[in-house]
Parts: sequence; structure tokens; C-alpha cells
Amino acid sequence: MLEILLSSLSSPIVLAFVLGVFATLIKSDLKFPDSLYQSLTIYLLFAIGIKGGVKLSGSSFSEVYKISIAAIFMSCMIPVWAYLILRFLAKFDSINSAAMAAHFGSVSVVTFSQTSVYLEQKGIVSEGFMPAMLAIMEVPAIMIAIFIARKYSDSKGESGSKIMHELITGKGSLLLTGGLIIGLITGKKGFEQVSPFFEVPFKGILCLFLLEVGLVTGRRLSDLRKVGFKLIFFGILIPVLNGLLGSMLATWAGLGVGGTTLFAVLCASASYIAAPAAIRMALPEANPGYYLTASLAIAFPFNVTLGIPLYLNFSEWLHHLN
Amino acid sequence: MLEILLSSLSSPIVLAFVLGVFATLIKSDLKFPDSLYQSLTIYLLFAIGIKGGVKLSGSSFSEVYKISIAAIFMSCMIPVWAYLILRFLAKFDSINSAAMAAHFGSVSVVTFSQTSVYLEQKGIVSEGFMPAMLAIMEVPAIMIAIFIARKYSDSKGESGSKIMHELITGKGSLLLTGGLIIGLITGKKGFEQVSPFFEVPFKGILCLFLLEVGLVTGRRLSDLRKVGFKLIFFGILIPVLNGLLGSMLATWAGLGVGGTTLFAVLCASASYIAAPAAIRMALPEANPGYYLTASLAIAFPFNVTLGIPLYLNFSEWLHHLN
Amino acid sequence: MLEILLSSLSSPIVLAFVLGVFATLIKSDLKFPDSLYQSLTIYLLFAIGIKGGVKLSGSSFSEVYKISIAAIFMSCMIPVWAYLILRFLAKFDSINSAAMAAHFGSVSVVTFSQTSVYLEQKGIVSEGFMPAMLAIMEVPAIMIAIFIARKYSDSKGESGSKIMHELITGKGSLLLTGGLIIGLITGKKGFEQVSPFFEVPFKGILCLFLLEVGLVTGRRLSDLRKVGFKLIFFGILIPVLNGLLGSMLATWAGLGVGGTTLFAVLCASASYIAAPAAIRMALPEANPGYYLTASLAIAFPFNVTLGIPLYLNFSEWLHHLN
Amino acid sequence: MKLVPLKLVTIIAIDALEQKIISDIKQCGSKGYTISEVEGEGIHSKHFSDWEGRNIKIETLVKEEVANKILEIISSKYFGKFSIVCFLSTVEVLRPEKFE
Amino acid sequence: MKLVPLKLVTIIAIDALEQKIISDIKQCGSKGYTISEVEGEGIHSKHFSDWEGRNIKIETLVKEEVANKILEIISSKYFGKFSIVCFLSTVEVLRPEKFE
Amino acid sequence: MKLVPLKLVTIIAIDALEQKIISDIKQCGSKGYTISEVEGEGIHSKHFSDWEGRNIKIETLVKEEVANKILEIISSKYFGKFSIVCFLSTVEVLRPEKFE
Ligand SMILES: Nc1ncnc2c1ncn2[C@@H]1O[C@H](COP(=O)(O)O)[C@@H](O)[C@H]1O
Ligand SMILES: Nc1ncnc2c1ncn2[C@@H]1O[C@H](COP(=O)(O)O)[C@@H](O)[C@H]1O
Ligand SMILES: Nc1ncnc2c1ncn2[C@@H]1O[C@H](COP(=O)(O)O)[C@@H](O)[C@H]1O
Ligand code: NA
Ligand code: NA
Ligand code: NA
Repeated sequence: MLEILLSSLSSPIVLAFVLGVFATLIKSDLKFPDSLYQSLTIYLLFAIGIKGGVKLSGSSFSEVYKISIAAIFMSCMIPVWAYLILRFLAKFDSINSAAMAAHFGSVSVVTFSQTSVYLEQKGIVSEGFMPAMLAIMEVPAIMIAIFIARKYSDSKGESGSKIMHELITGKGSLLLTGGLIIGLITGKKGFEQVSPFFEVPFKGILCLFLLEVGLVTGRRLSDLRKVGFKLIFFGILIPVLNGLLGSMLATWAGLGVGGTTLFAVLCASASYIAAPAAIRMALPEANPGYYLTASLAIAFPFNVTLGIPLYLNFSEWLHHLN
Repeated sequence: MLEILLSSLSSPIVLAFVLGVFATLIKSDLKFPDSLYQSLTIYLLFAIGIKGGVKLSGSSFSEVYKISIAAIFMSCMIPVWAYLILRFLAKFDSINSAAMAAHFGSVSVVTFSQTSVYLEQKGIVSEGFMPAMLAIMEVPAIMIAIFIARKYSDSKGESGSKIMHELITGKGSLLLTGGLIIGLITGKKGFEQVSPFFEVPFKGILCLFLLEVGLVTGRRLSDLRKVGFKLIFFGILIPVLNGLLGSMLATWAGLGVGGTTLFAVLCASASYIAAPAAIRMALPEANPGYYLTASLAIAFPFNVTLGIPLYLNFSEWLHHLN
Repeated sequence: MLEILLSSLSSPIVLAFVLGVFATLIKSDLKFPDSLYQSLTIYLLFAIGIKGGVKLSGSSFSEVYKISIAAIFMSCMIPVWAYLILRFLAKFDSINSAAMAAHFGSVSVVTFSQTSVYLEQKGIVSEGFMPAMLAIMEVPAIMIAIFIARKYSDSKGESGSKIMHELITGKGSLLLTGGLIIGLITGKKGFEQVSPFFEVPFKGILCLFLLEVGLVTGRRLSDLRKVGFKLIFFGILIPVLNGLLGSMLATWAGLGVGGTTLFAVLCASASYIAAPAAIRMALPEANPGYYLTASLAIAFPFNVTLGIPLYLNFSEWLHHLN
Repeated sequence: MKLVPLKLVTIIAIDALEQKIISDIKQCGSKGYTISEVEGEGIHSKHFSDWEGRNIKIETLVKEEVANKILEIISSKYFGKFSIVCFLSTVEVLRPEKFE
Repeated sequence: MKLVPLKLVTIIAIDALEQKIISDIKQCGSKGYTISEVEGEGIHSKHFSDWEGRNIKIETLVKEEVANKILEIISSKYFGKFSIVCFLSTVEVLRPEKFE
Repeated sequence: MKLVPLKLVTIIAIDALEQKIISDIKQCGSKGYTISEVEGEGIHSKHFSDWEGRNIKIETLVKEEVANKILEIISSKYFGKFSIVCFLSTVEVLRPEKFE
């Protein structure tokens, strides 16, 4: 396990995250300007969307439909069981359980990208249409978790249809889906014009972004002590559970090892772009000390270091079985 | 015509614009931070300038002088006839006519760049010194339009010499002209150092910028309904007129098909970086609901979809005649 | 000398600086958004760090230890003699002398990068571990100068240990040192992933940054007239002195001509990222009209135009002697 | 030049509420407002990033009756549930009709 | 610690007027000012981008006479033609001589 | 709806002082504050870039006693040495207990 940890830790992208956490811990004044954070987010979402669209344009419907069903299924079910686990096993209150369930059910763009880089480094090919799954899985889980919170507590944030509209038109979905469609239309040839900006420097820009993610995570670490062991335990358990289930479903859907690992990561990863914004509006009483900490300071570092290799090994094992 | 439209619509750059408009129409919260808009503007202007300068450094005076005269001529005349058309045919009041004339007379950096990309895709070469024409044509029309407004209305904004100073030292002229001179001095060899930043990712960055242009245009579309058919009609008529006249002049000046098309586009395009800023200062009474709408929501989308192919076909036909 | 000046002036990077100064002089409204300045700084520091770390990972201890000692020695001594010269020869008061000594003792990231580009253009190779010297030399001089100021005046800014903490955790050191360590760990292979972002466009981004440096320098030029000839004289004398001493030490330490020139430049250059921030906190009574002007408007342009060729020639001559 | 007293209502809240508060104050009769981006701390600790959201400050110049209506609506809709602070001061303006 | 009442003049206007307003208030006798970037809506609808310009808020602490002069100049030069709002409030400062 | 008068203390200073002033006002008993980024000019001329640092405006709503303590501490610790301006105004709030 230490070996795996060390190997992940030799990636400049992961190390940038560690540097960010470290900078916060030693109380450095390093700070990304807001607009740099926003610009990087726009770039990453749009670039992932457009690249995925280009690759999707080369895929047939028969390749894609099974895994799409699996993606929708997981999006709808993860928040349900995550809620049940958090509420009744972990004994969190219903609003915070639902808020965390929304985060675990949605997906992390950065974890997904880091996994692609990881697989590429290992020489493992993966289905090009996986970013389409990323786009599919971003929103539904958040909606369902909010629905649960409304039902089982007396929270009174925004109305349901308002939130639905906000999620679908939110910059996350819009850039991912919009990029996907642009990629689909222009195809490989049109993409060549813009690939020196959207593809070539992608990993380097991701590396810079992870420095910022690390800075924010570092601030959440102090919350870790407050919220205690329980959150850490469930913040790892739920991703692992989702990752393993995701592996199985993807294998069933006929993906290769690479695609299976990516799908597992989508299931395992917790959102920290779309979900926090939505929860802030919809469940204002929920405590970011729980949901942001679970997502940024627990699930994300776990997935990026130990999770990805775990899901990969499990996927390899499953494919070996078949 | 539908075919031409569809073919333009397969460019990722044009599609990014469409996505931006769409995002505004569905009331998405997607928003570019101000400083990203400003940074992209600085990049685009400086990159165009420096690339143009490098190419200009390989051109001889005899190649350039005729088209330069044409550029100055069109810069001075477009605002005059645009004013006359808008004032007496379209019956707009004099201040708004002059404000719109300033926009039609100046040039659009983004339309110019998109045309270069379009020609490149089609394998049509064009004279490298055309960005120098862009720099020449940015300012004079705005000055003349303001002069007209002062003469034929009782507008009392900034004094003339103040505005002249502001236009010439404005970031648009400064970055374009400064870049041109730097490109001229360093030449091809010096440029190699910086071309991986100023040339390679240019189209991708333009694509991102057009997403923002689309977002702003989308907000102007609601004005379209208010201002009505008249503005749409003249907002297309004037560019077409200028584009066709520009084609003829450029053919006379001895440019090839590519350069002729670029010059036509310079004449046809309406400014939305330099002109709005200048008009806001000089003619505060003018209504952005007219000038910004005409420039962003009418002339720009028309030029980028139907205009460019039209000017290209007309230029080809003219060269065929000769 | 004019020839040398003209040759430096054909670099797009230097010309961008000149354009920035010019823009300020003609009162252009060109302005970089704050966050662009901050983003470029983060990029440059991190990119230099990581590239240096990768190269350092290929160096042996025996190559590095002598020049490291030289770097620490110069960092500690430059502020001492700079203070003595400024205080007793130039007759500045003690607080301003110390503030300027801090700037002359620390290093300029931009001057260093420009020198690398300059050497590369001339085909002169240099030791890859030099960015590690940059990281070493950033902080100590500032500490010592502040210590001097506290001792010889009655300044009462922040406490010593607070400032020490701030300097070491400051974004300058953090990004440089953090980048170095990341580069060291990932080595050449890991760096390949991110080099299209951190290496390929580096010079172009530096060029854009120098436009901003020029804008700020331009504003300082008006201070030049106020502070007078004395500051200009000593603002050139001290860098030259440090540069020549640095050349000798580096030659003694066994560096090649390239590395010797880079070390000379580190000694000669004056800080304008870390030092101003630290001095503002630690010596609030010091006048930026002195320290910023000396660093930005005198030492920097001198070094970039005449200084670099001078140190290179001197280094070549020293190596010829040996 | 006759100066007339008016009320300046200042509302500090999380940015997520921007659209809602604006429509509230318009409904109460406000004819304009000015927004700035701020950061802050109160019962809730400081927000450090976009992840955690930001604060905005909304200022609107209105007549006393409108000010009272705004206070009533803001306090009944948001107090307790959301991070929000609201206060009133008296200022003097020219052209009072602009704000009515 | 003696607190002295002074006037705080607040001007909200389009950014294009920044330099002009600053030179106006200086001419009236203001010894300093503070500017922030804001957005807003009034008769004119909200500006959404750099294309449409932004608003700024200028605040200056001055004596009552100076405040009145500023109001007079601002209202005569800009009211009606430009997007501008201006108001006055009373605040208390230490060191009143700093603002004279 | 009972409105209660409170003091709004406004401090404009160079950004380098942010952390120190915040800890000062907390020590005096302030329960919250709001910060915005501003630019300005006074005795010192305008700062143009990050190199020269920026200004911040800190506002805190407090009871009169706390306001006086803050003024005392700010004036004794920073006046003269640092670029700083500080003033007081009276505003009215609901829920005064939130600020005590
Ligand atoms: N006493 C105060 N003075 C000034 N601003 C405050 C004060 N209390 C709270 N705020 C502002 O109101 C926001 C929300 O307050 P709270 O809900 O108490 O965290 C804070 O982030 C501050 O920006
Ligand atoms: N009633 C008001 N309260 C606060 N700010 C206002 C008000 N009316 C206008 N403003 C501000 O002044 C600017 C110009 O106003 P106007 O010319 O009415 O559009 C607006 O963009 C707002 O920032
Ligand atoms: N009379 C004034 N009115 C408003 N703000 C002021 C005034 N004087 C100074 N300031 C602000 O306080 C800062 C520091 O003031 P000073 O130390 O006088 O330069 C300035 O940069 C302004 O932002
Ligand atoms: Na998930
Ligand atoms: Na034109
Ligand atoms: Na030095």
C-alpha cells in the first residue's frame, strides 16, 4: 500500500495538491486570485467536454447505451444509499446526511482527469466517450439528495423546480454538455484547430489547479479534527463501496479495463464544483464543515492516492474473471 | 445559403459563440470573471499585433502602400455614409446614428481573426501584413463619427483632443501598434522564442473568448426585439455594403483573394472593443441598446456566419474577372 | 555599447518591457487586471521552480555544494555592503538604506529568466541547478537588511520572528522551493506530462509579464526625477559591483561560463516581488519612492540591457584566464 | 440645492441570495441599488474561496416607508436561516424624486 | 480622543468618469478619497460586462463647505447627462485636520 | 420590528494590516466585520499595483463602548506610522443582540 501511495506521489499533479495543503498548514500567504480559480474551472470543464465530444463522435450507439444506463442508475442510487448509511449507520442528522449524499453522488472533474492521466501513464487505453458519462452523472444525484432532504426534514430553501433549473443551466453542466456537443459536431478535424490550447497544456493546467484545490483542502483539515473519526471512516467507506459497485456495473456493460476504472472513479468521487454551490442554495442549513470536508479533505485525497489504484486493480481482476 | 451557414457552424470557434448565446438564453449562471475577459483581450490584441509585425517585416513598401491608402480611405468614409444611411434612410436620431457609425467604421479584431482561421482552413493564403491594416483602421472612424455627432447635435461629452488622445493611447491601438512594431523589430527569428505562446494556442484562446462574446451577445438579443426590424435590416445592409466596396478596393490595390477577403471583412466588421469605450465617454447620451446591439448581436453574427463566405465568394469572382 | 544595447533591444521580451514603459509615459489606459499579474507571478515562480528541480535531480552533490555556499555568502553579505554604501557614501537615512539593501540583496526572478533566454539564444549552456540558487538567495538578504534597520534606527514594524515566518512561507519562496522539490521528486519523466504548460510557452508568458513590469516601471520614472542622480548612480554601481563579485565567486566554485553569468545576475539583480511586500510590512516608514524606483526603474532596466552582456563578457574573460 | 433626507438600507449576505434580495427590494419599491463584493465574518467564519461562496453588500437609497418594508421582508424571509446582516442609515440627497 | 463630525460624500457613477470626478473633488478641496468597484441598477439597467462599462463608488471625507461645493459641481456637471448618484452622510472622525 | 442604534466603525488601511486590525477589533469586542478591496489616495499617492500594495476597507457594527475602544487602539497603534483612516457613523439595526 505504501508503494502505491509513493507511486501516486511521484506525479507532479498529485504533488501540487500536496504542496497546496502544506502551504495552508504552514500558514503561507499563497492565494489564488478568485478569477484564476474561476478561469481554470471554465477551462477544465470546457476542455473535458470538447475532448470527450470529439471522441464520442467516433463511437457508436451500441457501445454507449449500456454504460449510459449504468451511469443514470448509479447517479440515482448512490445518493439513496449514501443517505441511508450516513443517516442511520453514522447517525448524522437528515439535512447533513442529504447534503453529503449529494456530494458523494455527483462527480469530481479533477479526480476523473487525474485518473485519465494515471491510466495514460500506465499505457492503459480507455473508451473515449467516458467524459459523456461525467456529464450525465453530474446533476441527477444532487437533485435526488435535495428531494430526500425536503422530504425527511423541514428544510425550506429554494423551490425544487428553481433548483432543477439552476443545476441544469449551471456552469458545470453547461460547459461540459456544451463542450461535448461542440466536440461531437466539429469532430476530430475541427478540433485540431483548438487542440494546442484545449489538449496539449491540459495536464499542466490541471497541475496548477490542484495547487489551488490543495490550498482549500488544507483549510478544511482543521475541520477534520472537529468532526472526528466518524466522518473520516464513512468518507472513505462510501467512495470505496461506490467504486467497487461501479467497477462491476461497467464490466457488465462491456467496458475495457480503462473505461471500467474511469467509471468506478466517477461513482467513487465526490463533487466539489457543482454540489457545494447547489447545496448552499437548496439546503442553507447544511454545514459545510461536513459536506466540504467529506468531499475535499477525505474523499478526494483518498481517491487520488489509494482509490484509483484500488479501482484499477479490482477492474483488472474482474476482467480477468470474465 | 443554409449549406454555408452549416459549414461555418462546424467551426469550434463559431460554435463556442453559439454556446455562449444559448447559455444566456436559458439563463445559465455561466459568467466569465472580468479579469479573464480583460486578459484575453490583452492577449488577442498583442498576439495579433506581434504576428502581423513579423509578417510585415517581410513585406516591401510597394506591396503595402496602396492598400494602406485604401484602409485610410475606408476608415474615413464608412462613418460618413453609415451616418447618412442611419440618419436619413433609417431615421435614427443624430447621436445614435453617429454612435452606430463609429462602430461600423471601426473594426472587429475577433471577426478578423475568425476570417484568418477560416481562410487557413480552406487553404487560401493571404498577405501577412493585413494585421497592419487592422491597426490602421481601428481609430479614425471613431474620431470622425464623434466629430459628426458634435457637429449635428448638441452633445457635450469630452473635448475632441482629449478623446483623440484617449483613442490613440487606448489599449486597443497601443497593443496592436506596439505589437506590430515589436514584431517588425524582432522579425521571424526573435518571434520564434515567443510563438509557442502567441501563435500556437491562438485559435483555442479565440474559441474561449468567443464563448464570452456569445454570453454578452445573448443579453443584447432581448434588445433586438425592442429596437425592431429596422436595426436588424440596416445592421446587415451596412456591413454588406462596406464588405463589397472593400473587396473592390482591395482588388484594385492588388491583393490576392485571401487579402481581399480580409480587407472586406475589416470594412464590414463592427468594433466592439475600442468603439463602445470611446462612445461611452464621448457621446454619453447615445444608447447602448442601439450601438452595442447593432455591433454585437447583428453585424458580428451575420459576418461570422454568412458574411465571410459572401465576401470570399465576391472576392474570388472579382479576381476571376481580372 | 550601443551595439549591445541594440542587440538586447531586439528581444521581444525586452521590447515588451519598453512598450509598457512607453504606454505609461503617453498615459495610455492600458492596465493589467490585478489577478492577471498575480496569476502570471504564480505561473512564473512555480514553472521556474519545477524546471529547476527537474534539472537539479540530474546533478550530483559535489557539483552543487560550492556554489550553494557562495550563494548563501552573497545573500548575507550584499545587504551589508549595500547598506554601508547607501548609508555612508550616498548618505541616505538608515531606514531607506536598509530597505534598498534588502532589494539589492534579494533576487529578481524576471532578470534571471531573461538571462536564461539570452544565454540560450547565444547557444551558451548553463548548469541546470541554477534555479535552486535563485530559491536559496531570495530570502536571507531581506532578513538581514531588516535586522540592520531595526538595529540602527528606531523602526517598529512587525516582530522579527513574524517577518521571518512570513518570508519563508511567502508565496515567492513557497512556489520556488515547492516547485523545486516537486521537480526533484518527479524528475524528467514526470515533468514530461506538464512541460507543455510549464516549459513550452514560458518565454511568451514572460514576454507578457514584462509588459506589465514596464507599465509599473513607467510610473516610477517620474520618481526618478525627484530622487535625482544620486539614486541612479548607486542603483547602477551596486548591481555592477555585485555582479562582478558574483562572477568571481562562481568561477571559483567551478561553474561554466553560462552558470557564472547566471550567478552574477542573481547577485546583481534587485528583487521586486518578495522584497517590496516584506519591506512594506517590516519597515512601513521606508519610502517606496526609493526602494521600488531603485529596483524597478534603475537596476532592472540596466541589468536587462547592459548588465547581462557585461556579466557575460566578464565571465568569459575570467574563464579565459583560468 | 436642497438636500432631502433619505434612508440608505445596507444588506450584507451570501452571494447566493443576490437575485432574491434584488427582487425583494424592487417589490418593496426600491428604484435602484448598488452591489459590491465583500468578504466577512460573523457567526459564520470567513469564507475562503468560491467553494464556500462569497458575500455581497447591497445598498439601496429609499424613502423611509420603503426602508421599513424592506427590513420587514428581509428579516422575515432570511433571518435565522441565512447568513445575512441588514442596517439602516440616514443620508441626504439632491433630486429625491429619482428615488421614489 | 475627541470625535469631530465631518461629511462623507458618496458618489456612484460609471467608471468612465473616474478621472474627471477625482479632479473635481480635489478642486473643491478634498484631501483624499477611496474608490471601490461596484455594480448597480437605477434608471439604467445593470451593466453586465466591460463592454457596457462598470460603476465605481467614490467616497470622500470632507468639511461641510467642501461637501456642498462638491454636490454643486457634481450636480451641475453630470446630473441628467450621466449615470450618477450622489449623497451625503455625517460621520465622526479623529484627527479632523487630516481632512482639511 | 424595533430598530436600535449601533455604531458602524469604518477603517481604511493598507492591506498589509488586514490580519492585525481584525485581531484588534475582535479583542475590543467586535463580533463580526465586512471587508472590501478599495483603492485610494490621501497623504500618500494612489497605489497602482500589487507591487505597491492595496487598500482595504473594514467595517464593523458594534456598540458605542466597543467603537470607542476600537478607535483608541487603532489611533494609538497605527496613526502616524501607517496609511490609515478611521471613522464612525450611527446606523440602526434589528436584532441588536447579534452584535454584542
Ligand atoms: N458586526 C458586524 N459588522 C459588520 N459586518 C458583519 C457583522 N456581523 C456580520 N457581518 C457580515 O455579515 C455576514 C454574515 O454574518 P453572519 O451570518 O453573522 O456570519 C458576515 O460574513 C459579515 O460580512
Ligand atoms: N436608489 C438607489 N440606491 C442605490 N444606488 C443607486 C440607486 N439608484 C441608482 N443607484 C446607483 O447609481 C447608478 C446609476 O444610476 P442610474 O443613472 O439611475 O442608472 C446605478 O447603476 C446604481 O449603482
Ligand atoms: N479624505 C478622505 N476621504 C476618503 N478616504 C480617504 C481620505 N483620506 C484618505 N483616505 C483613504 O485612506 C487611505 C490612506 O490615507 P493616507 O494615509 O492619507 O494616504 C487612502 O489611500 C484613502 O483610501
Ligand atoms: Na460519485
Ligand atoms: Na468596419
Ligand atoms: Na541581488
